[in-house]
Amino acid sequence: MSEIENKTEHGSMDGATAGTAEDPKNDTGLGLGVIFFIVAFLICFLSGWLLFPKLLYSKHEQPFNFDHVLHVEETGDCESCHYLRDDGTFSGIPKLASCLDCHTDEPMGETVDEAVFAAEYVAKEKEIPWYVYARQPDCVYFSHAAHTEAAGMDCKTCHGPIDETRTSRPYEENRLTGYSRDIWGKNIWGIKKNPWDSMKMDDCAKCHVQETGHKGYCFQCHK
Amino acid sequence: MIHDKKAHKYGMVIDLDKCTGCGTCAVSCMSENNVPFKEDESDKKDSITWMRVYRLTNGRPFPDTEVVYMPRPCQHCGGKGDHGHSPCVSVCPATATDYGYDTGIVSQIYTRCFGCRYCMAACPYHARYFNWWDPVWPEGMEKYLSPNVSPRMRGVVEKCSFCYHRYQLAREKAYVNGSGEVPEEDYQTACTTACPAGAIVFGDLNNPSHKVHQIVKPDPHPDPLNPDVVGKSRNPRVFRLLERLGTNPKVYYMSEREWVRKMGDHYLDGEWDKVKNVYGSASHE
Amino acid sequence: MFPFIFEWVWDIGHVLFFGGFWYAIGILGAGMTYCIVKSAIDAMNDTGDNHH
Amino acid sequence: MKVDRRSFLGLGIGAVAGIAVSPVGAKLTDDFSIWTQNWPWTPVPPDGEISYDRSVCNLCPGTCGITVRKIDGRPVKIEGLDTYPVNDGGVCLHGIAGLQYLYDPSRVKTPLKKVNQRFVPISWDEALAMVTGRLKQLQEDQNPEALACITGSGQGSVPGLFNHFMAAFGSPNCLTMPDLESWLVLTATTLHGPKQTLGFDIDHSDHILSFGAGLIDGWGSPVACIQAVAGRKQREATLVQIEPRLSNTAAGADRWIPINPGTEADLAMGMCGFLLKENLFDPVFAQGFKGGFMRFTAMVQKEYPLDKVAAVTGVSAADIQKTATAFAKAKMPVALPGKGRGEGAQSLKEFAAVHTLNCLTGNINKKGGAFVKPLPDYLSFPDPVLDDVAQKGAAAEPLAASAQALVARIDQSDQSPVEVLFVYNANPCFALNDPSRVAAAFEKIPFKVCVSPFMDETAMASDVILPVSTFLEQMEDVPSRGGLAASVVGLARPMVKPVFDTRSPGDVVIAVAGSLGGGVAQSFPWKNYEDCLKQVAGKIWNPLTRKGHVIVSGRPPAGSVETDFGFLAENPDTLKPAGDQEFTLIPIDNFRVPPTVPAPSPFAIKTVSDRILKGTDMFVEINPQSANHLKDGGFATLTTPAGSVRVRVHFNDGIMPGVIGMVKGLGHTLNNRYVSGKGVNINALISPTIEPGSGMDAAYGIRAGISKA
Amino acid sequence: MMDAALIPEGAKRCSFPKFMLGIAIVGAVLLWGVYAMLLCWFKGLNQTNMNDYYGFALWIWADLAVIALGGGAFFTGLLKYIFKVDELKNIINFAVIIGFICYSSALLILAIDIGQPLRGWFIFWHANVHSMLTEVAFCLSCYFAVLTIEFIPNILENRQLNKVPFFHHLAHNMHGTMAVFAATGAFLSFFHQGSLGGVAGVMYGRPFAVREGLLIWPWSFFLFTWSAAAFGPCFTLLVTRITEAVTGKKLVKDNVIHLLAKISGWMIVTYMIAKLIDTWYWAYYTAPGLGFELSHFYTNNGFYGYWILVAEIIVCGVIPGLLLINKSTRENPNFRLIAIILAVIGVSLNRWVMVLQIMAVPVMPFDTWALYIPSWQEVATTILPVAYGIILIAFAYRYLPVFPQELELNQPKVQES
Repeated sequence: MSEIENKTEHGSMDGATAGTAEDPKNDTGLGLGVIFFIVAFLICFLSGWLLFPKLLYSKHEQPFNFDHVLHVEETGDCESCHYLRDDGTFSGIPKLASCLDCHTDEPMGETVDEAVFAAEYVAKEKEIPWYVYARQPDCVYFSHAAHTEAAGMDCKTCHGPIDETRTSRPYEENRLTGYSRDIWGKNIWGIKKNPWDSMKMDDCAKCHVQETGHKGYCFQCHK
Repeated sequence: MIHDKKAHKYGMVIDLDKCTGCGTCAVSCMSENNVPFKEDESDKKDSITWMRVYRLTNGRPFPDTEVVYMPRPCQHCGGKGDHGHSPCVSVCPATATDYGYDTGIVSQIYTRCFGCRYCMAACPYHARYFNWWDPVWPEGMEKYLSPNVSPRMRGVVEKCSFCYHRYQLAREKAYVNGSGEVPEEDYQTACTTACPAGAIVFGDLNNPSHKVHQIVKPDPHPDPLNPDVVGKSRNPRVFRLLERLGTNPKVYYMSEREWVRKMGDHYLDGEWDKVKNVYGSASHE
Repeated sequence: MFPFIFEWVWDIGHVLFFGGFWYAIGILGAGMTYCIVKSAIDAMNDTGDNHH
Repeated sequence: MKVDRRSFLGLGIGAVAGIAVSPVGAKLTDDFSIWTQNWPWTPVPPDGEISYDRSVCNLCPGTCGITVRKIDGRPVKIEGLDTYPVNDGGVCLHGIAGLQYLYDPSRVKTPLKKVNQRFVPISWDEALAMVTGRLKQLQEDQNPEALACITGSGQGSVPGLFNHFMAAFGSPNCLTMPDLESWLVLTATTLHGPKQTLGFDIDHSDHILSFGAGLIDGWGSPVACIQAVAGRKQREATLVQIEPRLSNTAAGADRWIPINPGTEADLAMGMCGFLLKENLFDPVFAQGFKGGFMRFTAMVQKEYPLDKVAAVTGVSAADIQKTATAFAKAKMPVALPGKGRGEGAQSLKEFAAVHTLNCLTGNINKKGGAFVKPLPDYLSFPDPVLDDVAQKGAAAEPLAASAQALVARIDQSDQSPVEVLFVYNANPCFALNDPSRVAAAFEKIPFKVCVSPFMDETAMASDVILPVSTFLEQMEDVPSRGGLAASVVGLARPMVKPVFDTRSPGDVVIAVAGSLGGGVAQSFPWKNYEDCLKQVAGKIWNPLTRKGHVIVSGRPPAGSVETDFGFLAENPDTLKPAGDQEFTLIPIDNFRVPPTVPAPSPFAIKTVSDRILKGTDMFVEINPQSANHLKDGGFATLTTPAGSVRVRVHFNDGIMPGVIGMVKGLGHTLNNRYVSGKGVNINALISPTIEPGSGMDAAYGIRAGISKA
Repeated sequence: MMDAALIPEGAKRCSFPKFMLGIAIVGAVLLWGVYAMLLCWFKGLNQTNMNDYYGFALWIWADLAVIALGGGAFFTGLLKYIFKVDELKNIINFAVIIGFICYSSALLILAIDIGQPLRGWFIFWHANVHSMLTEVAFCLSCYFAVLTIEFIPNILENRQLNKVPFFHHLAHNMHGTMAVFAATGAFLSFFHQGSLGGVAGVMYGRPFAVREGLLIWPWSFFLFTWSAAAFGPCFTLLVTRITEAVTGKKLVKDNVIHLLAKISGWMIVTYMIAKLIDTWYWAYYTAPGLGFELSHFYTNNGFYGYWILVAEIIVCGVIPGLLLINKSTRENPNFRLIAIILAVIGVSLNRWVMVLQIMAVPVMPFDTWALYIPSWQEVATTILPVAYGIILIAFAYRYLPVFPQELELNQPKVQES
């Protein structure tokens, strides 16, 4: 066997037994390992639970605050603003025009938001760039008529008690997917307590199986 | 699977004697379904045309030559025995295409497809197209894109959907009207409504009141000569493409001319003369 | 692939296919775990030997 | 204590374990999957309220009613308009592709002027100032007739405004491109007197004898014709198609009679002779015959005996008899002139001869026959105010009878008689025969103004381009034309705000007139085009705006019809294709390729067969029997007296041996990469021949040679 | 030499620079392939000459071919560990390495061949169990895991690694349990080799491909498994032969070679009988039943003529089979070499037909034959695995005790000196 090989042989022998060479009974190495383990575990575990969601979503404030309670009091129900058109399609977030059915460029209330609305949008005839909490991606086709008319569901079942909100919460956008946080749901594990807590395909399927006995075919919800 | 009696079976019948080969169906389809276009579309093997118009000739020399045009959308095959195992659906590894048992329409989901192209290999009609390039519209032209059909990205397969979005819209209309049932005239594909010659008739093959049913008279029973074949037409002038394969297309063709009907499938020597008179005779009325 | 995936149905096809799949994965997993654990133990032992 | 390998091991394992029991894995997996399904560069069309708006398509003489589907006011789809009297819900691929023209890469986005062979953007004011400056110059030089104008079609208020302007300015040189309507007007004028045109009641006729009219290849009002042909089966009508090639019309016809190209007129004359000899004509209607009917009868029987005609046309005498007899015996026969689309180079003799067959059967102004109807007169322009300069000019002799003749005139003279040229809604530098000669003539004209939405061949040859809106961006009256039985006027309405800095052509003319001052300005007393239209179309304005269309002449027209045989009795010669080579090259009108303006849309080009266009190579059709050494799909050199090009060969059993067919309308050079540089412009291979009787170009085909390249 | 410490004890290897030079040359080819691969990933599949008629092309053929050729690994493993054919221990390591190369290549090519590579995992996640391709994907990746497991001990036997006690024991223990892995491998291979045949066989819209079968499995399913088992070993033998030629050493004893050749020979012969029956039944019953005559599937254009049928079945099927079952020809090095080369060509040809000819044959009566010439990007990415294979084999041979009989067969002559 050659010189070099000889050396390397010993060298690596040392290496091979380094961990235990000095004193197999002294387990400080192991102890330290355990401590390191616990520390690392806690750091990663906690950041995974607490830090990660913060990093994943970017917050956007709505153009101005919208008081649903007030408007529901004034108009009576959701449908007066979020209505089905005659052709069965859903109007979604109202256009400025339908706001102007009641509003003018004269602020109606004292609130700052009212002023912003009148000055920035009504006066300038600009559509309000609302962030839509419940926006689904382009590949999704959703028929409000099928649910509210045919299945007789109410808005709340999927959208929650929005009518009871006095302020517009910030819109949280997933930095990776660009989706609204409402789709996956507030709970980072996707655990839901209320039917409106998340709006993913599985949520649709779950209800469809219960109600129709079938998840539905691709084209039922995709385009 | 939803197997209720009320299930629709949407299909079409194309009168090849009326078809002028003008290509309006193809363009109407492209414009309706956000089909892209590129600088050179003359290589028809990578040109996306959900509705393609083939030119058929009888192969006879001058002056006995005859020509007929055959528009070919996705055939929305019911598969062997019409059980819904279409050649393409059964092979898709990622469930990106499925058979709607409620409509008989074969779907294609672009966001799910990862572009293995097995479905294209399996389709004998070349009705499936691959996006070899990312679609690009000249500056500003993307303004005419319709929101009812999502534009595709590079690397996925697309095909005719029988304008399913029109069915979705018709359904919504039906819901607010309270009827819930979609009337024949409310769900028509873009090619059907566009055809200036009125050569295309579209509707529910299961619904005796629909024109397509009355023309095709589909035979509910399997063809005694070939149990895989179901829904054979009892109209002697009506035929399907490659019917013998048992793919059970929902697109029927119609022609007075024998050579055209013979063009629809392969026949060994002498077989045609046996078969041609059998058209419709398999019916059990 | 898992019962909680959208496409999953409890039909004969899925049971057979994924039954076979998870069975194979199981064997491979178990086999490797066994080897690794046993080797680790063996390694401990003979390093121990070195010192007696 | 010593940090050793195990510590790091612990660190690693701890980290992994920590992440594993946190939601990171599950969530990121899901988000990653979503991320790979929504690429930011894939457009997401905005959703909104669906609405439908109605208008009229003005892309071709078809004038179909259309409905435009909009999403929150954004047009996304064009479809046929149900119950519109022309097309009743039908539509063609070019109409549907209309939205592509709206955003076409070759749109002219702002006024342009040519500065040493390159175009530079200028303001509207500057552009109009340039134009009026030039015109004022002509007036000062007392030379208003040096202004010429070429428009696409003669009908409607916008061409009307151009005519009105020319009249007021004092120039007789206002010409239109040769479309089917212009040939029909010429024919009607020749046979039945001025201010009339012809219509054909195809969808009621029980026997249609078509002399090459491509009823389903784009002839006349394409959709209306396709519908009429499609309805044929139900009403058991016969369609007999006479042409050298198995066109789609011939393929769909009950009978196809191949004929030597360019001999249709002789065949028609032969049939006339036969019908007269056999007394197979309508004596009652014949009472309206005057102006040399006897001379005509004698002439056709002498000059066009069946055997001679058979020899010339290649149609057997028996066939001619059979066809003529069937035609004469039919209840409601109609004979159709106009090869292919019926536009471009045709022949007055042929039109007249074919229409004479209609006259002989007497099925004129009757259901299912030919209609001799007055030109639509729903427009009433005020009489132009002429100062003496204008009067002098107006009295001058017109330079030419047709655009092609004008080109020849300029070409021959070393100093162009035309100093300023307006071109509106026409592309002579592409659509006329021998376009290189047209371009040369343009070079000689000192100042050319192109009023066009697109940077087409003619625009590129101009000095100033005034960009106008497309039919989807402006209001305009759209009168039906091209052989329809009924005369319908539709109203095109703006479906969308102009996409670029464009104006309505009517406004352009009015603006120019206004800034010229004097009599011209007085002749244009309107604020703007809309105001003008409201007044000149006053008769029908209310119903027009209410219903979107008006049927100005019902069917069939009343009153007796007189027929003058003077022109035919002289037996003008049939122009044979020029040259002496082995083959005859004829243009093929393909439905999917528009022949003139506008150029094909990307969608239209996409539908073109790979046996017409492959890459940038053009195919020509030839019968394998006469292809001798050529190979199917192989390259060849096609040579005519006008030029020579490299093409590929497509064997087609459906074309007469000895004939070469080439699709018309390809080979554009405008700046739209989806359309340009594809194939060859057949017009470049055909040199014009002016027909004496009509003063129009009648060179439909030309002799050609083809050899392996 | 500088890397002597890594070289198996007592084994003679070429000088390190010479070795690296060789690696560099092959490495260049590898990089070319990698460049093409990146082009396909970043610019998309428009880099290929595939089209809507030729959705499956050169790559899919390469996949099917390498997997068939890699079949030597599972079959040899099956014989060695299950049927206890002990001589094969002298070639099993190499068979495993070849298998490892083939399967890793197959997976790589599949990853290039899909339009949206980042969604590739949908095939597992959203699996459609009715698709043969799903079965392929699952079994393929599982069996690749098995091959890795089978390869590991051999790696751990590297002189230095083996000195680490844990690795030493791991190698030992894995050898001990190898039978279990081999059995699983055989099970998986049976299915994925088969489902590759199934991929074509289930396409009932393609009369050239479609086959009747047993339950959900078309006959082509079983034929593919069988042919992989039959021809795979020939590839193992071929590569061994090449390695011997390159290294100028005898590495495996003849009796082992002969044994494997014999087994392979009999497998081939039996397979060919089955294949002939299948072809005959398809040509005389299946296709005509759909209105097709055999002549419809073969043209006179150079690519898809009858010659391909003859070449696949007779020249590269029956002939090598007979050569290998016949003792005298089998044990004659030259005949044996001819036989295994023909066999390797034969199975590749079969996969070629089952991919490219299927795509080329017109199905609609008015359709035409499709022709396809791969782009350089496709060729480069297909050559990539070859380069990668050569490099891996080179390293394995240099640093691992791949051939147990090497030292014994290449003893320095003692009587001299």
